[in-house]
Amino acid sequence: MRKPDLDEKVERIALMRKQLVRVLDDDGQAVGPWAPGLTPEQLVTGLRDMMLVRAFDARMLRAHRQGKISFYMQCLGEEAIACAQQRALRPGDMHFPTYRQQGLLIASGYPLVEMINQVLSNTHDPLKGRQLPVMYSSREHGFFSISGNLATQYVQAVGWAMASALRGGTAIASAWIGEGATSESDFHAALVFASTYQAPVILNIVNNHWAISTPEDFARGASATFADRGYGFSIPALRVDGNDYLAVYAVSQWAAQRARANLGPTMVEWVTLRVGAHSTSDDPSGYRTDEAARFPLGDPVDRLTRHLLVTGALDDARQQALADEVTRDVEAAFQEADSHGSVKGGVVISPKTMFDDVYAVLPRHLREQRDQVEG
Amino acid sequence: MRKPDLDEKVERIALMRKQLVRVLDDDGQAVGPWAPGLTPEQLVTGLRDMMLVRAFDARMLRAHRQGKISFYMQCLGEEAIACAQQRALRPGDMHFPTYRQQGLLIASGYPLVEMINQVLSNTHDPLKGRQLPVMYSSREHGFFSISGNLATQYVQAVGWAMASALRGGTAIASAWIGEGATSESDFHAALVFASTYQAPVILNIVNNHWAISTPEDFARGASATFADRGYGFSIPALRVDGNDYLAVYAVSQWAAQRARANLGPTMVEWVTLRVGAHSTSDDPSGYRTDEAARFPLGDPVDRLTRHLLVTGALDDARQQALADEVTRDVEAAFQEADSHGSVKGGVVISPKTMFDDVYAVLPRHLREQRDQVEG
Amino acid sequence: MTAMTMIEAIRDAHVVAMERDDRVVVFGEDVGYFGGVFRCTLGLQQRFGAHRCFDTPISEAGIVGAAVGMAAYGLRPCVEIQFADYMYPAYDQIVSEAARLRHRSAGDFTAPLTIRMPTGGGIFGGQTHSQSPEALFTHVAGLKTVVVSNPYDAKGLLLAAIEDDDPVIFLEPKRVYNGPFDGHHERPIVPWSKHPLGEVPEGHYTIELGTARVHRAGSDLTVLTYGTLVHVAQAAADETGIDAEIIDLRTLVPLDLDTVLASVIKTGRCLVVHEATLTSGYGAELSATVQERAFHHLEAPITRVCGWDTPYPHAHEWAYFPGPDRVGRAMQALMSA
Amino acid sequence: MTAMTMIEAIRDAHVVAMERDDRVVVFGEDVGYFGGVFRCTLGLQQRFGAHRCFDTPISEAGIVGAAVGMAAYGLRPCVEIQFADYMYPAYDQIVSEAARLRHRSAGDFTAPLTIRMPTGGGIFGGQTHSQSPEALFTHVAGLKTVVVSNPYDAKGLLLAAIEDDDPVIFLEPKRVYNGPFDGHHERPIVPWSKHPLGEVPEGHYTIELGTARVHRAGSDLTVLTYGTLVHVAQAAADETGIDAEIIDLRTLVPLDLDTVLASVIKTGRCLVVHEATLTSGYGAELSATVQERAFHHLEAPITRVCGWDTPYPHAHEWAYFPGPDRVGRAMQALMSA
Ligand SMILES: Cc1ncc(C[n+]2csc(CCOP(=O)(O)OP(=O)(O)O)c2C)c(N)n1
Ligand SMILES: Cc1ncc(C[n+]2csc(CCOP(=O)(O)OP(=O)(O)O)c2C)c(N)n1
Ligand SMILES: [Mg+2]
Ligand SMILES: [Mg+2]
Repeated sequence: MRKPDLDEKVERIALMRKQLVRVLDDDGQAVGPWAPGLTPEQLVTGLRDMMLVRAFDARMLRAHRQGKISFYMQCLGEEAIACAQQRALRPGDMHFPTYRQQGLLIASGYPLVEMINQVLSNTHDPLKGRQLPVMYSSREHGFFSISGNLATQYVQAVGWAMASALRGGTAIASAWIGEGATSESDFHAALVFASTYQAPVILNIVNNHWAISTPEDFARGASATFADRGYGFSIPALRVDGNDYLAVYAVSQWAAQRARANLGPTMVEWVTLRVGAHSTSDDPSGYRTDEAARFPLGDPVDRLTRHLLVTGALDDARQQALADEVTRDVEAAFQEADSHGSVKGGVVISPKTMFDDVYAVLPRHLREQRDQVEG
Repeated sequence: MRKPDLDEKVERIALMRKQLVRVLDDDGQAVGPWAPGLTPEQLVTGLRDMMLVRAFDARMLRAHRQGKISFYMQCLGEEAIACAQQRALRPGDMHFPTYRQQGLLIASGYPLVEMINQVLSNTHDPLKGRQLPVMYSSREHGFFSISGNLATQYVQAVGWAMASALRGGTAIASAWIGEGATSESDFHAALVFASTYQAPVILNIVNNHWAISTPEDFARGASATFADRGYGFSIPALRVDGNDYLAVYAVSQWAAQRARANLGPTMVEWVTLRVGAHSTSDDPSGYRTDEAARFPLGDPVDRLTRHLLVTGALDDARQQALADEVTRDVEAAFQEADSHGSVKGGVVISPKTMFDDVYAVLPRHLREQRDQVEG
Repeated sequence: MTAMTMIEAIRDAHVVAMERDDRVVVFGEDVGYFGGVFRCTLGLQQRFGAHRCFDTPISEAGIVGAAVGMAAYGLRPCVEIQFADYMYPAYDQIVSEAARLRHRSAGDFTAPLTIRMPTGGGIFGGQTHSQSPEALFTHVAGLKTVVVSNPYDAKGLLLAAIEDDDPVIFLEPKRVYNGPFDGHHERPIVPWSKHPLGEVPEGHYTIELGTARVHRAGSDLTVLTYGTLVHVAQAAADETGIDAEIIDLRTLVPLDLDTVLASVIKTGRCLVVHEATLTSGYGAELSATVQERAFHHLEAPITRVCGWDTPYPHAHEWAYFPGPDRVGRAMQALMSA
Repeated sequence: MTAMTMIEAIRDAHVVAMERDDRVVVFGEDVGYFGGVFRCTLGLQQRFGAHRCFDTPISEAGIVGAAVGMAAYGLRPCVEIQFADYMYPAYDQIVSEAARLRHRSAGDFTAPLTIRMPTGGGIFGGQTHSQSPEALFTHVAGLKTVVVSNPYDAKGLLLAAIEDDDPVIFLEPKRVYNGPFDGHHERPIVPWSKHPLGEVPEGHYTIELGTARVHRAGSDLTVLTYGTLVHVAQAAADETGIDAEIIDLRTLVPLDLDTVLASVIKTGRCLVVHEATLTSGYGAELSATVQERAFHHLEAPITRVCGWDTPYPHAHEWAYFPGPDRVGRAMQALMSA
C-alpha cells in the first residue's frame, strides 16, 4: 500500500483506513513503500524485544499457576505493536498505555526485576503494593501510570501532547486503547481535543478483536473499521497489520514524524488478535472457540524470525541463543524479585505506607489513621 | 442535490455530508429531487407555525424586559428546523430536544398558555415551578423533559428508539443537540449505541455556529462538517440548509422513513445561525459582530413566505391576517397565563409541592422536611 | 427453599422478574452471551432471547443513558455496571437524569430502572475493583440505594428494586457472593449452603425497600452496618463476647429509622461500620442522624469503623479492610467509654 | 489594598499566578476570548496569549482529562467548569485520575491542578445552575476541597490552590460574587466595596489550605459553615441576638479540626449549616466528627440546617435556601435544647 507524504491531505489518506498497511509478505520478504529500512541489528533487537515479552508473560503465567501471584494479563500475539512503536519513538516521548502494553516497558529497557517486583507487590515494588499486578508506572521510561478505568488515559495523552506543544517541546505523546474501550466517552473527548488543538499525539487503537467476552462488533457498530472513527474527525487514520513488526515500526515512525513536524494527530488501528485469555481471571472457553490457530495475520514473532532467516540476518544458532538468553534473563529477574517477598507470601512493605502519597504532605486525619495501623 | 434511496449504502451517501441539501432557490422556487411536494395548505400551516414561534419568542423577550420573567431563550432564525421536523414526523414519535426547540411543541399544537405558565412558574405551571423557564416537558406531545445538562438526552433518545424497536413498535425517536454540545461525551455514547443496535432514531445536530461565545470551530475541530461525525460511525449523514422549510421537511421525512423501515439511524447537520443572544443572560456584543444581516442562508420565515407568494399560495392580505392571528393568539395566551401569577410576582403553588415527585411515594425523611416548610 | 449462592439468588431474581413482566430488559458489558463476569446473568439471553438480555459496548454512560430512555418509553431496564469502580462515566446520567426525571417533569416522565454493581474489596482487586461508592448515591435525592448481604435478601430486594417505580442503585458486595465472609481471610470460606440466609424460596417474593433487618439481637450496643460488614460485625461480637445488636440496614435511602432508633435507644451505644472511606461516607450520615434523634440516650460517642481515607491498596488489603479485630476493638472501646 | 468583588479578586489571583509562574495555564468553556460567563477570566487571553488562556470544546471530561495530562507533563492547569452542576461528566477524571495519580504511581506522576466551579443557588437558576456538590468531593481521598465566601479569601486561597501540589477543587458560591449576600433576598444587595473582606491586597499572598477563619467570635454556640451561608449565619446571629461563634471553614478537606473543636468545646453547642442537600452532605461529616471528639462537651445535639433532599427548585428557591429565618430558628432551638 502506498505511503503518503507527511502533510498529505486527510481526504487523500481516507481510503487507507479501510485497507491494511503491510510490509512483510507471505514469503517473509519486506516489500512496498512502507518498508522501514531497519538494519539487521535493529531487527534482531526487535525480535529479541518480542521474545523477551513473550518469555516474560509465560513466566508470569507460570508464577500464577504456582500461586505466587493473584492476577496477570498477557499480551500473547500482540507483542509487535508495543515493541516496535517503542523503538520507533524517542526517549522523552510519553506513552499512555493500557494493561496490555508491557512491550513498551520491556523494549525501553525498563528492568524486568522492577516489573516483577510490582507484579509480586513485594518489599521492592516501586508502586509500594498499591496497584494490581501489571499496572506499572515509569515516568523515566516514558510510561504513564496505568489506570484501571478504561480510556481515561486517552484524553490525558492529548493533554500531555498539548502541554508539550504549548511549551515548545519536541516530545510527543502516544495514546493507547483497546478496540472495546473506544466505546468509552473519554475516547471521544480525546478525539475532539486532538482534532481541535491539532495535538502532537499518536492515537493507537489495538484491535485484538475481543473485549473480555465481547467481540469487536459491539464497539465498532456499523463501521467497517475502527480507523473510521478518526476519519470522522479529519484525523488521518490508518489500518495496519499489527502482527507485522516492520509495518508497526514504519507507521509509528511516520505518525511520530507528523506529530513532531506539527502536522497534528494520527490515528492507527492495529489489527491483531488476543490469543490468550483476557486475564488470569478469565476463561475464554465460555465464549469463543480457539481462533488463534486460524488467525490470518499469523504470529508476529514467527513472522519477524522468518524474515530474518530469509534475509540471512539470523541463523538457527543465533535464534536459539536469543531464546536461551531471554529465558535466562527472565528467570534471573524472577529469582531476584522473588527474594524480596510477595503479597501472596505475606512479605510486603509496611502497611503504614498506604497513607503516603494520598497527598504531597500527610494531613492530620491521615496521620491519625496511620497511627491506628500496626506494622 | 440528489436524493438517495432509503436503503442506499452509506458510502454512496458519504459525500453529501460535505454538501448542502437545499430545496428553495434564490427566486423562491422549490427545485430538485428533495422538493417534498407539500400542499399549499401544508405550507401555509408551516409558515404559520414559524410565525407563531417567532411571535411567541418576541412576546417572551418583551416579558423579560418588563421584568415579568427572569430568563428566556429564543430560537430566532432557527424556526424552520423544529417546526418542519415536527410536521414531518408522526404523533407517538418522541423528540428529545434541547432548550432551542420550542418549535416542536408549538407545531405540535401544545397550548401556548401551558408554555407560558411554565415560563412564568405560576400556579398553573405544569412543571410546578421546578424548572427554569423554557425547560418544558410533554409526553403527550412527544416532547421529552428538557435537561439543563447538555447532551444527556442524545443517548436517551437512542435508548428510547431501541425500546420501541425491541417492543416491535413503529414509533421513532428524534435526538436534538447543538453543534457545541456534540463535544460532550454522551454524544459519543449515542453514536456508538445507534450504530451498534441500528436504532430507529434521527440524530439532529443544529449547527447555529455558536455555543454561547464559542464559535463552532472548537467543537468541529479539523473536520469540514459536523456530519462527518456520523460518517465515522457509518451512520448516513446529511448536511442540510436549516433555514429552508422544504429541505428540512423533506430530509426529516426521509430520515423518519428510513428509521421506520428498520434501516437504522440517520444523522442530519442543520446549518443555520443563532441570530439572537444565547439567552437573556448573554450579551453577544462582547464576542461577535452582527452577523445576522449578512448570513447567506437568509431568514426561514421570509424564504417560505417568498415561496408562497411566488407560487400564489399566499397573498399580502392572507399574510397580514396570519401575522395578526399569531400576535393575537400569543397575546391571549399571555394574558391568560399571566392571570395565574408568576414567580416574579410571588404567586406560585405551595412550596410544599417541591417534595412531591422526588420519589413515586413520599418517604419519611421528605415528609418530615415538608412539615418544616410553611405554605 | 433451595440453597443458593448470592450469585444464584440474583440470577434467579432476574429469571422471576423477566418471566412475570416482559418489560424487564437486562444488559451491560459481557452480560448477554457470556452471562456476566460474575455470572449473575448466566443463561438469561439463552432463555429469554437477545432482545431481553444483551451485551453492550463498553460505555457505562451509554448503558445508563440508554436505560433512562428505555425506562421513559415504558420498559423496566435492569442493568449491570461491571464493577462499581466503573460507574463514574455513568454518574451524570444517574445523578442528573435518572434521579431527577420524575421531579423535573412533574411525573410526566419517570425512570424506573435498576442499576446493579458489585462493590467492596477483599478479593485483591486493587483500587479499581474494590470501591464502595454508596455515599455518592445517598447524597442524591431521587435515588434509592440498596446494599445486600446475603442470598435471601438479595433475591427479595432485587425483585423489589426492579418492580419499584424509582431508580434503584443495587450494590452487591462481591466478597459475599459465595459465602458469608466474616473478615477472617486466613480461614477457609464458608459456603452459603451452610448458612440459613442461603436458603432461598422459589418463585416470587419481595422485601420492601426501606426496611432494615435485625441480624443479631443484643443489648450491649448497636451496630449499624450493611453488606459484607454485617458478617464481620457478627464475628466481632462472637469473638469479644459483647452482646451487640447488629442491624443490617439493607436500604440506605430510604432509611429504616424506626428500627435504628429503637435499637440505639435500647442499647445507648452505637457503632457504625462500613468498608467505604471514612470521610463523608454514609456512616457520617448515620452518626449525624442518630445523634440528632437519640442524643439523650447516648452513653458514649457514636464511633465509626470504616475504610481509611486512601485508595483501596492492593497489597495492604487486610490492613485497609475493617476486619473483626478492628471492629471488635471498637466494640470494646465503646463498652468502656 | 483595593476594593474588589469576588470576581475581580479571582481574576486578580489568576493574573498574579500567571505572571509568577509560566506553567500556569487557564482554560474552560467560554473562558478565553470572552473571559468566562461570570467574567472571572476576563482579559487573561488578551494579556497572556491564547497559549496560556484558551477556550475549549464543551466537554468537561475533556477539560479535566487534558488538564491531568498537562499537569503530569509539568504544567499547573487552573480550569473552570462553567457551573458545578456540569462537573459530572468530568467526575471520573477527577475521582479516578486526578485524585489518585500520585498515590497509584507512588509519586512518579502527580496532578497539581485546580478545578474552579461556581456553586450554589439564589439566582433563580433552577436545578442545574444551583448545586453545591462539595460532599461528592470530600468523600474522595486525594482531593482538597475549598469553598470561598469573600474576595480576600478567594484571592489568597486561589493562589494557594494553584501553587498546591495536589488537585484542589475550588468552589465559588456565585451568590456572593458581587456582595456578602445574607439571605435577605428581598433587600437590596450590599456590594463588596462596603465590606472589609472586599479589601484585597495587591500582588501575591496566600491563605494556607486547611485553615479555618473565625468569622465572628461568640460564646453561645458554634456555627460551622462555609460559602454564602457564612453571611446568612451572621445575619441570623445579629437578628436573634444570639452570640454565635461563626466559623468559616474555607477548606473542607483537610479540615481545620483544632479551630472547630476549640470553639465547640468552648460553647458546648454546635450548629452545622450548608446549602447542599442534607442527607450525606458534608454537614453529616462535620456532625459525626465533632460528636466523636467533643461528645462530653456537648450540651445539646448537633443540629444541621441544610438544603432539603430535593432538586433545587426554581420557583421555590427561597423555601429551599436555608435563609436567616431558618438558621435563626435553629439557633434559638439549640439554645433552649
Ligand atoms: C470504565 C471501565 N469499564 C469497564 C472495565 C472492565 N474491563 C476491563 S478490561 C475490559 C475489556 C477491554 O477490552 P479492550 O478495550 O478491547 O482491550 P483488550 O482487553 O482487548 O486489550 C473491560 C470491560 C474497566 N476496567 N473500566
Ligand atoms: C454539561 C454542560 N456543560 C455546560 C453547560 C453550559 N451551557 C449551556 S448552553 C451552552 C452552549 C451550547 O451550545 P450549542 O450546543 O451549540 O447549542 P446552542 O445554544 O447554540 O443552541 C453551554 C456551554 C451545560 N448546560 N451543560
Ligand atoms: Mg480488545
Ligand atoms: Mg450552537
